[in-house]
Amino acid sequence: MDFSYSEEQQLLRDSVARFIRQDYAFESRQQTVTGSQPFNRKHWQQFAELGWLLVPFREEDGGLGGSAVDLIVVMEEFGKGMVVEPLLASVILAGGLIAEAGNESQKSDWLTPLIEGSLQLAFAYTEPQSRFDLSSVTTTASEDGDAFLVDGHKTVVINGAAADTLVVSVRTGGQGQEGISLLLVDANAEGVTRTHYKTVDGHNAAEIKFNRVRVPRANLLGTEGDALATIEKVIDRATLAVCAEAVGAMESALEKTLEYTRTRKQFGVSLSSFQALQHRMADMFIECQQARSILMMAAMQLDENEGCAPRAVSAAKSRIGKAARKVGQEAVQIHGGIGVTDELDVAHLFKRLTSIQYLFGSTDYHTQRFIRA
Amino acid sequence: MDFSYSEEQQLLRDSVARFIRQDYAFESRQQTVTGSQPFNRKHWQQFAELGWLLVPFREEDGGLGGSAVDLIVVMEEFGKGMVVEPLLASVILAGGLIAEAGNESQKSDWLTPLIEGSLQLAFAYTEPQSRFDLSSVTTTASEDGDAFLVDGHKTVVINGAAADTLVVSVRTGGQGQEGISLLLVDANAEGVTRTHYKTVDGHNAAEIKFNRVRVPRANLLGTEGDALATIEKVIDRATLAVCAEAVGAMESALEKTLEYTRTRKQFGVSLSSFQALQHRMADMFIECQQARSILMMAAMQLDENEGCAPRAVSAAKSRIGKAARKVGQEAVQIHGGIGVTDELDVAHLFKRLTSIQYLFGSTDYHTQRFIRA
Amino acid sequence: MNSAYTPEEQAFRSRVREFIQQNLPDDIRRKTLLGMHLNREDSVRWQKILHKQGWAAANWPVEHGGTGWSATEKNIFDTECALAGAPEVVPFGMKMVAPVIFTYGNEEQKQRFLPDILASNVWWCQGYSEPNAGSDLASLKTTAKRDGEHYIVNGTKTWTTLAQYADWIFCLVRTGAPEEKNQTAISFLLIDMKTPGITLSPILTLDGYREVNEVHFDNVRVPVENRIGEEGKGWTYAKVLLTHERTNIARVAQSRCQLQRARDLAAETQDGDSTLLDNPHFAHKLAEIEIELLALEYTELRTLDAIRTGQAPGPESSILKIKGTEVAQAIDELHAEIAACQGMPYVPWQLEDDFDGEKVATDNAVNSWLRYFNNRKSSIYGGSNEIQKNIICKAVLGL
Amino acid sequence: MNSAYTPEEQAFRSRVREFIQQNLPDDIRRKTLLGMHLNREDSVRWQKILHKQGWAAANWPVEHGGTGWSATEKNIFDTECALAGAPEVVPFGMKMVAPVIFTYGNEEQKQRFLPDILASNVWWCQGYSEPNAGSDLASLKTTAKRDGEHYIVNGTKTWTTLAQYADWIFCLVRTGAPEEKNQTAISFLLIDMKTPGITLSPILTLDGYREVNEVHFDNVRVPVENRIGEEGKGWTYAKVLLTHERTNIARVAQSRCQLQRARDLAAETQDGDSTLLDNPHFAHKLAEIEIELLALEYTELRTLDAIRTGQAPGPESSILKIKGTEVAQAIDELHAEIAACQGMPYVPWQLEDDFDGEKVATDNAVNSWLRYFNNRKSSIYGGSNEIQKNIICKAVLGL
Repeated sequence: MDFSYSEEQQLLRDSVARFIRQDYAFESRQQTVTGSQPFNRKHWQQFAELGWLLVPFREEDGGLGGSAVDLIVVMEEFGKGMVVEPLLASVILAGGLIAEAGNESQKSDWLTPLIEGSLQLAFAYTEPQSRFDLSSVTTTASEDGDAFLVDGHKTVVINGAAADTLVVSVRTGGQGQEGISLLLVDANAEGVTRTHYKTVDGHNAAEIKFNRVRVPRANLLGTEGDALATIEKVIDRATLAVCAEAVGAMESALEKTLEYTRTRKQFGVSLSSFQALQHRMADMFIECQQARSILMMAAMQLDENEGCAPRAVSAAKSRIGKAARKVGQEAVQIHGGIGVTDELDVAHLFKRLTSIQYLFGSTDYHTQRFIRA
Repeated sequence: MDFSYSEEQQLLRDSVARFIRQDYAFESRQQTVTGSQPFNRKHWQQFAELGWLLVPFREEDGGLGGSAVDLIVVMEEFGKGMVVEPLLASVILAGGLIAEAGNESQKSDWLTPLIEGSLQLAFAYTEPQSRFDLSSVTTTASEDGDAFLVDGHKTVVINGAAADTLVVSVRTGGQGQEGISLLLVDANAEGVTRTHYKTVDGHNAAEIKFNRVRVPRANLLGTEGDALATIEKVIDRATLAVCAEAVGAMESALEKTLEYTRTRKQFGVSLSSFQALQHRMADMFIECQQARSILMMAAMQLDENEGCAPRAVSAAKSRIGKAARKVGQEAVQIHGGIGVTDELDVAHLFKRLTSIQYLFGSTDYHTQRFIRA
Repeated sequence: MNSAYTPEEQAFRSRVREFIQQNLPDDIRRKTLLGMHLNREDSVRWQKILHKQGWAAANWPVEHGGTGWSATEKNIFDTECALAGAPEVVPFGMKMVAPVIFTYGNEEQKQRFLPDILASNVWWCQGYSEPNAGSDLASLKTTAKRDGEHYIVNGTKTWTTLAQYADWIFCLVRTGAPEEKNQTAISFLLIDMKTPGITLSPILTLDGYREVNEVHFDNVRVPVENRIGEEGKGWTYAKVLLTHERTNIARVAQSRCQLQRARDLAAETQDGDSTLLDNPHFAHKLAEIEIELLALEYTELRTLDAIRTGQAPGPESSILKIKGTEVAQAIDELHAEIAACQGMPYVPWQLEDDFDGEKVATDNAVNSWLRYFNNRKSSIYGGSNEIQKNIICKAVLGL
Repeated sequence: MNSAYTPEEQAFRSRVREFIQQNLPDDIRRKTLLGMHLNREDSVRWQKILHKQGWAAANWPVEHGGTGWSATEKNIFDTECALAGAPEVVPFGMKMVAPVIFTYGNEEQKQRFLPDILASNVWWCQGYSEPNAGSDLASLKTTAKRDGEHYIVNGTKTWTTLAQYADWIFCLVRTGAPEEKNQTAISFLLIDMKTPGITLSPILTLDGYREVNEVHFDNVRVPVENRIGEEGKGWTYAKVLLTHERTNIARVAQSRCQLQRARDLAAETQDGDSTLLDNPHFAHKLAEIEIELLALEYTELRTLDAIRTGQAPGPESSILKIKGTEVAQAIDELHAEIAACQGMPYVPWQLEDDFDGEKVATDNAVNSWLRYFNNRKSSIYGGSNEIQKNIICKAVLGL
């Protein structure tokens, strides 16, 4: 048993932490968020150069090994900095699906430029009615010669504004868990309509509608009708990734709250001297520690014992969702008035922590999945 | 709209409060609880003389009017004193069933001596499997000429040790909600076996087994097979009564906790000066106030709008159960070591508050009943 | 003890209900029910409708054009407004400065200011808080130096809600020495926002809305006749009115309305093979909040009854504030949960009446997260819940 | 990072598991799983079985007959014991006084006391706390006055667990002046409980059990040779060992075992038309506790790993204490809820092996409420959870 990071992991962590400290100050992050671009493409190039885009992939796919522990090393630091560049959406999710289900030709067409930093992907899978149900797919792909014709509506597609290619979950037949397939679709193809926006936590996203979009059969990822297991597996990894992000964001929120109460005076003494606030910050600390513990549990289970992944990931998401809610709300409340303004980083940590509570399934959803798993 | 007690209610409250103060000190209560008698019969005579046994009954049944508000006036003070004499079990529950469903002859045979204080009753309805389901009755009453033969097992029958006559819920046919009847059974009849004990909160109770117990048909309360609605109605009133008892017990627990922290010193200052404890006591206070509000709501609904009784009572029981748990646990925790000893009244308030959480349906049960109602 | 309203109260409720039904504009109702921020025009339009009916000033005495309603009648009015989706009165003029003027102002001031407040011709904002003061109002730094028939005002006020709409601001300013006690050093001034030297810096709340501002005063000349009452007594005037007349703190009816909306939305929201309202755990959470709200409603009614029988409301209003915000925030979270990821798009413009693009998610979903974010303020503003607990400890529990 | 045990550790786990399975008496297992109080005979019997195997003293060095186990091995041993229903070591002799004796005692004391502790021939109890001191140990009042080759001890100790079984008591006593600092005024004495002048007053816990006592000392003569180490240094000795060697604070395995029992019992408990385990809200609560426990297990493993790599466990153990008791108490409440009103009968005697009457409810039901009541102590004793939070604030958060 060993709970420490390897030397490589420590170097990776230091490298990401240095980037956040030096190049990702809150003010410049906000410029990106409020700007007209989906994200800062210079940063993306840095990610590519620093090798971070390799982290999620196995060595045979040109990556660094792709362990779950490697993943949480990066994502935790991203959480502290509230990074909006789409490592999660483009690389871990969409790239992960290609790595998992793609053939060699597909990997060289899409994975290689992705890892080099020259291609943006997004995974278009949620629909207005689907909530957290991955098998609720009404977007259809009907055969038309050596191609599919895609019709449907995908909602809140993260990185949907920036993506060059979309991985789209479609129904090629069947019902429920059967008949779901994955297609690689050119984001600028005829019949694709995208409505861009930023999310409340500063990521780029889009509503995407498909109207008789023609997709060559060669763009089918994996076996037709059999994609649900692949999707679940990749979503589980993405879920772990946002869990790690939340752990980073929570520790940052706690640290800033401690710092604020130490310096802020009220009625002539520092806020940190009020015992009622002290005990609440102790509770926040305990939440952070319990969140970190269950994150490590889930990461190790994913690497060592894939069969337990759904149960481990749902345990982590449930517990971390609870912690994210409490720590986020308390950080804002203890900051008082300044905590509910757009100018304070803590307000944005709170918003990101809220998104993470719901991304890939809410706290209650994962508790219920844990019961079934 | 008027939230104040009438003059009569204020006199009643003062009379009960005086009794608790003068005759029901904690030490003497404990002598009763640990003694061999089911309860203190002298107190019961006092109740009769002071007219408290009349409170739950309508005027036409020889009572004082029997409003729900009258009931909570008495029970709240009983809660403060942790009274173990069986007003609830004997008078409100069993007496209430006779008042509700009995004919004139039954009322004069059982209600009159009950009100005079010379008769003890108990309602035997829960069975080992029944949990909170009032329709889960497996005790059978089969016809045998002009009598019934009763067989079955009733569990945790409060006042079962002291009762002279038992009101027993039996199945005379049917399934589920149909076919349930009520019989008046001599507690010392042949075939009745009672195992006595005290409950954790000091009340007397018994396990009662019925083996071919012969009960004359004249002892059938109300219409054969049709008793469930009567039982539900009377249990709703009893539920309101324990809610009121809980409100009294919580306010007593809060008051004792405030007093303790004011006088108890730690590290050279009084416990009450620690802000973390102060805010927790403020939370206890808020719980008490919310509990009192919903108690008043439910009492008024019972008196004014009987159709809403199940929903109102379940709302009150759910909310008060939550408050009882929190206030009871916090009172013990804030007292520290002394709070978990048998010699402290607060420990016994905590135990009674625990019982009330479960009596007539747990907090969760009533939340779920509220959803259905 | 009984919970029945008198026949007169019931008739009053019917009249209010009917009036709102017939006179509340649909667009305002929609915005209010969604929990959107209303703009100046929306608020004024509804307030003028009420004014025409004579119902603009629920908390004013009849002599100044108020309704003269009892606490119970005010509660009935607030309840019916909330349930029907009518907006609340913007409090700064009507509820905050007006009582100071009609209580402590001179005759000339009453005639000059009150009619325009009553008719909603003038928008007021509040200048109490200052930067770095938090819940601690004692350390006021904005100064007003006498210069003949004027005060020269310098300093900064903050958390000034909707100052961008305001024609006038009422301010607490220091006319005494810095070391002097507030009880003798603070004066209450009314300042025209068009006076040279006043500038605004917007502060966005975390939902991206310009809800509050910093108001900077740089040698702003204010006629002495704009001072209310005596110089140096402003602290006392403000204090008296701060603890007074805090109606509808618990916001029971607003919460009831939003809870019903949550139930309706959950019933339409697919969750696995069924709806979210059929999810037993969700239904349990919803029921617990509904029960808490029911208890809160009766806590409020108990307080009203105490007022009716002549007992001061006192620190019990701290319970209403704490529980009122807790329940409202819990309901906001239910709405956020119903929307789930559909609440993530930041597209507040699509909620506006004049939006004609394609909507990316339902208005409910889009606004639910913004509302959840924004309403975190409710347990902070107006005396944070921590301060309310301190009040309970000190004033009720004697700790 | 990996969560795998080494092959040696896995082999060790198998050996422990097998040993317990073959040697743990059924009656003791039943009592432990029920959460009953064990009597002296029960505890000693199991401890002697362990002693025969050489496993009596997990926390002693090998030279004194201890196992020499690593922190991980101790954790494995504790885990397997808990899961199998083996009782915990009674700590007063083995874990509390013995380390003081082998660390600070002289050779004669080691030979005189340690073998009987190891073999469980002698029952010890602890005399630290005094009436009216609470979590504040600083105000020790029990005095020991020197009289030739004896100390004359006067005073009262309290919260002395199972003193009614004890042959010996170890005490902190004041040998210095009342105003002197603890660091120089307190000595550590071992006292034979049969010495004239010692009397006990039982204190019942709220489940009606004689768990603790007051121990009164009235001119009790204690030979000077029974003092450990130097006069006036007792406070230091006790402090060092109080913070040291607190293993199994989180009680993860005990909680896991009780949670599994709760699941099994809920699956057998009728609830309406189905079982309690099928009640979605109950299942949700149970799952949340299970997840919390899983997190706690890894928090504990992280601490073990820190010990392994030479970092001191430090104040993180406060988290283990807080969360450990919270989880355990939550599981106790699940058991109380499963039993519901079947837990109301106060009939603890029916749980004893020699009871031959008719049982009024299942043993599980009868004991569940008693256990819930009794275990409220766990967040109070051994440094209350409030004290633990103070430690976190001071030592970790720097507040």
